[in-house]
Amino acid sequence: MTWETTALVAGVAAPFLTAVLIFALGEHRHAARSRVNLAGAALTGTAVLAAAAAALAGAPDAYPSVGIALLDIGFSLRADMLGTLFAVVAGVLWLITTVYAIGYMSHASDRARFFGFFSVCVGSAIGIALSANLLTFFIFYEILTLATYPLVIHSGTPAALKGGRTYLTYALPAGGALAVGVVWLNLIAGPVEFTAGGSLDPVLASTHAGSLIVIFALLMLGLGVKAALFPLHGWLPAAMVAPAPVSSLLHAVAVVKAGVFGIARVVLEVYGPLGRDLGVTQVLAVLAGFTIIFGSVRAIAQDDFKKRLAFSTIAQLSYITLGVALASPIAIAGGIAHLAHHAAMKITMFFTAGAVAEEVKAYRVSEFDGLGKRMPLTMTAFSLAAIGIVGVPPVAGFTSKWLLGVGGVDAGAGWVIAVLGISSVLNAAYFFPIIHRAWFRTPKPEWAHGPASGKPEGDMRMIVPLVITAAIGLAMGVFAGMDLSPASWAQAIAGWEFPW
Amino acid sequence: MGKVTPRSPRAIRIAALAICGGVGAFLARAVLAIPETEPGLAPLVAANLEASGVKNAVTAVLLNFRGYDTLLEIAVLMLATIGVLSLSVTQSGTWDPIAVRADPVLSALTRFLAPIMILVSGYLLWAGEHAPGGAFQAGSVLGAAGVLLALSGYARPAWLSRFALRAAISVGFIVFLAVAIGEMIAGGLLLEYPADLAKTLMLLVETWLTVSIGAILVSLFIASASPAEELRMRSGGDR
Amino acid sequence: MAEWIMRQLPALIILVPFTAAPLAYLLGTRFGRPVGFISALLSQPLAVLLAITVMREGTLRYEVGGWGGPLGIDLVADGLTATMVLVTTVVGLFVTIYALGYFGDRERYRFFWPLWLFLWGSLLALFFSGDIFNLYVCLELVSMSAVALVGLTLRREALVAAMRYMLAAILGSLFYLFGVALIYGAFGSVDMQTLREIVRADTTAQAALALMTVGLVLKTALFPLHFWLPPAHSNAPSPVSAVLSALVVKGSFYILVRLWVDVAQPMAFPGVSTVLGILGATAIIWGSLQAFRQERLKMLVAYSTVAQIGYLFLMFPLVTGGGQAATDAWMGGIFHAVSHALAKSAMFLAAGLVLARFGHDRIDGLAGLSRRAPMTAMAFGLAGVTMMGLPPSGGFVAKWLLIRASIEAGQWWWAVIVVTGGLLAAAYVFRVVGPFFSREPEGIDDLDLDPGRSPWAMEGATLALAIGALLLGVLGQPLLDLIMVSAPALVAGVTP
Amino acid sequence: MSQTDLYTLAGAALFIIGLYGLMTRPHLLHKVLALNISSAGVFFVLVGIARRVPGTTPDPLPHAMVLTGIVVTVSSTAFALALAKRIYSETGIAALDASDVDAEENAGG
Repeated sequence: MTWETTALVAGVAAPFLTAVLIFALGEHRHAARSRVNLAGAALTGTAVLAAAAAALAGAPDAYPSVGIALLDIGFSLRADMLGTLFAVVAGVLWLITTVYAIGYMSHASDRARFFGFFSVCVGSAIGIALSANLLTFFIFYEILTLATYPLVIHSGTPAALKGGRTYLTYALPAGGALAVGVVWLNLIAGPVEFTAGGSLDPVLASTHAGSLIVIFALLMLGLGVKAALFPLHGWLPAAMVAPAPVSSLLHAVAVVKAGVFGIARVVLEVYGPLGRDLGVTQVLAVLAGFTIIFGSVRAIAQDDFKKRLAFSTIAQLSYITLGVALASPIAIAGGIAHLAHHAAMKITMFFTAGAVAEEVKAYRVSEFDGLGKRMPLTMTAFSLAAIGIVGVPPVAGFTSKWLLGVGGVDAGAGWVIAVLGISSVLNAAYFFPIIHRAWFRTPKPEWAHGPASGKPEGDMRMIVPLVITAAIGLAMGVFAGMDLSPASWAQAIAGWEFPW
Repeated sequence: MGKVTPRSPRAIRIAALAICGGVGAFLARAVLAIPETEPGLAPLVAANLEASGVKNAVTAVLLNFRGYDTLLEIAVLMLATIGVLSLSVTQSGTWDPIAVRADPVLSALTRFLAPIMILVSGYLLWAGEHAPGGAFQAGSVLGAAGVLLALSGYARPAWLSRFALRAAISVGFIVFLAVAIGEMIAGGLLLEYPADLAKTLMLLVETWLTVSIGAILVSLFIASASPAEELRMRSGGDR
Repeated sequence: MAEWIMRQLPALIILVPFTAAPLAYLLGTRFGRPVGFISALLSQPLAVLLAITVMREGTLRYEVGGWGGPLGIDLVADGLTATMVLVTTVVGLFVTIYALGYFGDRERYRFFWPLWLFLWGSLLALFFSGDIFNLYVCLELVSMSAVALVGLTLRREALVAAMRYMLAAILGSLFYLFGVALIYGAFGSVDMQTLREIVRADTTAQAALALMTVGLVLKTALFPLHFWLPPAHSNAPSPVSAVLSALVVKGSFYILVRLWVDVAQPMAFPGVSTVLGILGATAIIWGSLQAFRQERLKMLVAYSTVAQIGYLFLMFPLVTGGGQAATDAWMGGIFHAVSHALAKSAMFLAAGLVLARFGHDRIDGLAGLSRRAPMTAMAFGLAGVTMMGLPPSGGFVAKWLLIRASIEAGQWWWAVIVVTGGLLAAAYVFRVVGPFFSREPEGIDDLDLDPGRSPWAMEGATLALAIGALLLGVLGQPLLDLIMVSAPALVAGVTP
Repeated sequence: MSQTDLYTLAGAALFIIGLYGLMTRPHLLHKVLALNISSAGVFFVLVGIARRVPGTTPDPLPHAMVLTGIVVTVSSTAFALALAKRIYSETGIAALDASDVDAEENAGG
């Protein structure tokens, strides 16, 4: 094995091995578990960065890959540009989230179970990112589906169990649809390897047009649930019963982006130009546009902080789908860049939700009056992330929205500009009131003088991570023009891999 | 508690009749279509009888050509015995006499008959080589002698320990296996009798099988024997 | 020595448990356990060796008595046999380890070891048998040892369940034997190798196949002849339940496959395979719904077996057309049998641990199991993944192949059944697994109620089986290759 | 009608009689005996087949099968009877289903 393939395997295997060790350690060895978890996350982060370097060094036709035989298709991993971008986002944010989670969960029960399944989820997300074909992708995708369940219902309350049921009611049938779609597609087109510019033979568009449209619908049904595409989004707000680290990393990054990432793979690297010719990507784009408006409108009405964030996520995920579906290199770049940008900003916000809930037991937006006095660092980070999502420069969200808008015009879909404009106004409408309450409303008396003297504003294991992620979000916007920024990376992907 | 209904409700009986009628017609058609020209394996058996080591064709099939079936069949018998023992109240099969009224006539008759039955058993065993007979017939007679002894109130002899009983039940199968494995070690295949030793080895196996079959039949009888309860059960239950 | 082992391999594999069985009986309670354990250990390398040899050299033929068919009886090992032997041996080992702890050296369970070893040997003999009459004897051995094991606890429900099972099993065997008699009458042989070449579709032969099929379907508990299975499998001691669901029903299914796809294929009725498929589909839906409705864990798992057996029968309508669809259906069906064996045994063993720990198996009383018995909960959950057919489990590969076969054969409705069955399985699995994570009711002590009753070896064996079923999905290709070694012409890509 | 036909038809009839008894008789003893009758039917068929070619010596193979079958049947009958008996001593009912026990013994008779 070369260092490239070693990094590839290690990036996927390390989280799973971490999970095995965590389960083996049992419930009561907290210190050892934390050490194992941090070491595993650090190893994973290093491995995915190395894999990204390998992808950058390789050409589109010479990406490092490794696999074993399975079902005529192969269970295989590959380090390519698109995949490693997502893998790096998940891997690096996992390390930060681990620190946060150790703090957040320090008084909780069933921690072995929590951290174990958490590691499995991250491993699956990275596996999804680095899958070389649809079979491998599907395997990791379904592991992710299942491993998320124990985390959603972690608290064990009836409400949590109900949320878990809702989640499964959406996710499992979606998996079934995806399975049929993948089997069928492999049958028509032979083993489907993800390939820049699409892997389907253009001839199929005339010979199997009907089948390919149905297959596309099945695949979107399967992927759309995790991507929270309207009308498949209903599980996400219900899943907010999960502990904050789950909402942060999984329901803002790993799980939901596994869905949109899958859509990107299918649209760009399986169907390619066929998607446009068959007319399916246009439908997808409209659906994504509608989801953006729909999610934003629903978010305004939410008083529950995490629910408001969840509806915001629903809307933001569809930016990525929209970009991918527009089939213009610029829009694609915008969508893919948003995958990274939204990750950093939304994880900051969910970290905030957890920190606030733990520190001052505030769960509703209406309880946030004057919170900025009590938790200044936290609310600064939150505010930064919020204006980023709204699309105010120089925070990262602006860059992606800009690319999306230009891309929309480029693709001849002027309505995208309108969607983006309306959405930005709506984003402002649901985030600015929070910022306003936190900084400009009169705080509760006990908050007026800041944190208790000599004490930090909360558990520093939670505050530091959210400051870091906010800073990352800012940096990704400010340095968007630099070579290795997500925006440049996404433009490289779009220009290099999708010349059509 | 009432007695068990002698027959199922009319609806079930009509349904059963319909099913049986259908199956019956089907079976009749099938058996009448059996061709009357297919000689089966008879010629092949006849051609190989010489090499089998015995002169009776059925014995040759049972012990040599399809000796493997017989090996498994002994396993069935032993298995059933273990199963019955596991269900018996004492679970031991200790061969304790069944509590029946001592009867001097029965006792005297038994004393006269038992040795003769054992002798007959030995004859049947020997005769199986060239005429109908063999371990199963011999074992059955031996078993009948044992049942007779038990019914007449004869206790298990002291030298017959519980281990010895288990040994008697399993010795046939174990010797059969040992011979089969011995043949493999000697360079043959499973149950491949060397031509010169075939007759001797088969007689050895049959002898121990006779002992086991006898012991098994007695055990099967005694393990579940409890005459009073049996009568009640036969009448349909009246508890 | 090595050469001798290779030459005697099929006989040796059967003889290990068959020698251990009378010894375990003869030597009594104290020695039954070590005899069983040693037998289980000895079997492992032999089964692996068989798989490797068959993979490398194709079909093995062993002429018992040196006569060879049709006069004598042959033991035959092709890819299918080697696969079934391997899964029997592996499941057998873990069940044995579990049973060592489960039964302990309690006097009342002393008959477990000889009965179990007889069952083990009989199953192996059945998979090796190349003779349809010999198969009848094997079937009877399997049934009788299985029934005796069901009644082992002497509880009322168990005894009645055993009786029901016994009657069904004997009737099934008689139907089968009637068919064997007709086949001998028509073709003058009971040797499969000979029959394969001379069978043809005529009245007697088709009647024979019909009779054998009815008997075997009854023994396999295919809907609507499954009535005996749920009580028998749920009332048996848990290690026995595991073996019954994992292996015993597969024994009669194996013979069905041998007949329908291999030996008696030319005399099959057109259309009957579709009936088998429809019954299988009904079993999947009906069994899953019944499973969902159960109050007791072991009943739920038993009905799950009724449902999962249905998948096996989807194979029949899909192989009849030959071609790639037949290959996929064959691999999918057999692979499903294997992964179900591992997962279902893990489920029953987990249920046994629950029973041992809590003294009951009411589903509504399982709250908080993941905290009180994490390994047990994990094993059940992972086994559930295979039941649902989700990746990376073996069940996923099986369903993948069945779905692919359906689309290839242009019979997409079976694919719909497969997917629906997976979702229904998810419904009953999560009905159990969900409460594992819920808060336990007040007043129950936090950890380990009675740690003594479920030592790590039992939990380890359970978890090992579940993990095995899970990993089959990703590492299953060698097994798929093995299943295809010397596969019947119909499914080996030869156009019929 | 040949001798073979007579035997095999009688065998089929016995098989059916046993099957009917198994289905309609709730008493366990009856059920076990019904299965015995059915197995006797199968043995009849085998014996008939042994002589199916007129004018030749009987085929020994079906005879051997019958002998094996008899031993198997004896074994399973012994076991089934022991099971039935144990059920009776545990439950007081010699039937599978408690609903098969009722006071009105002559109902439907």
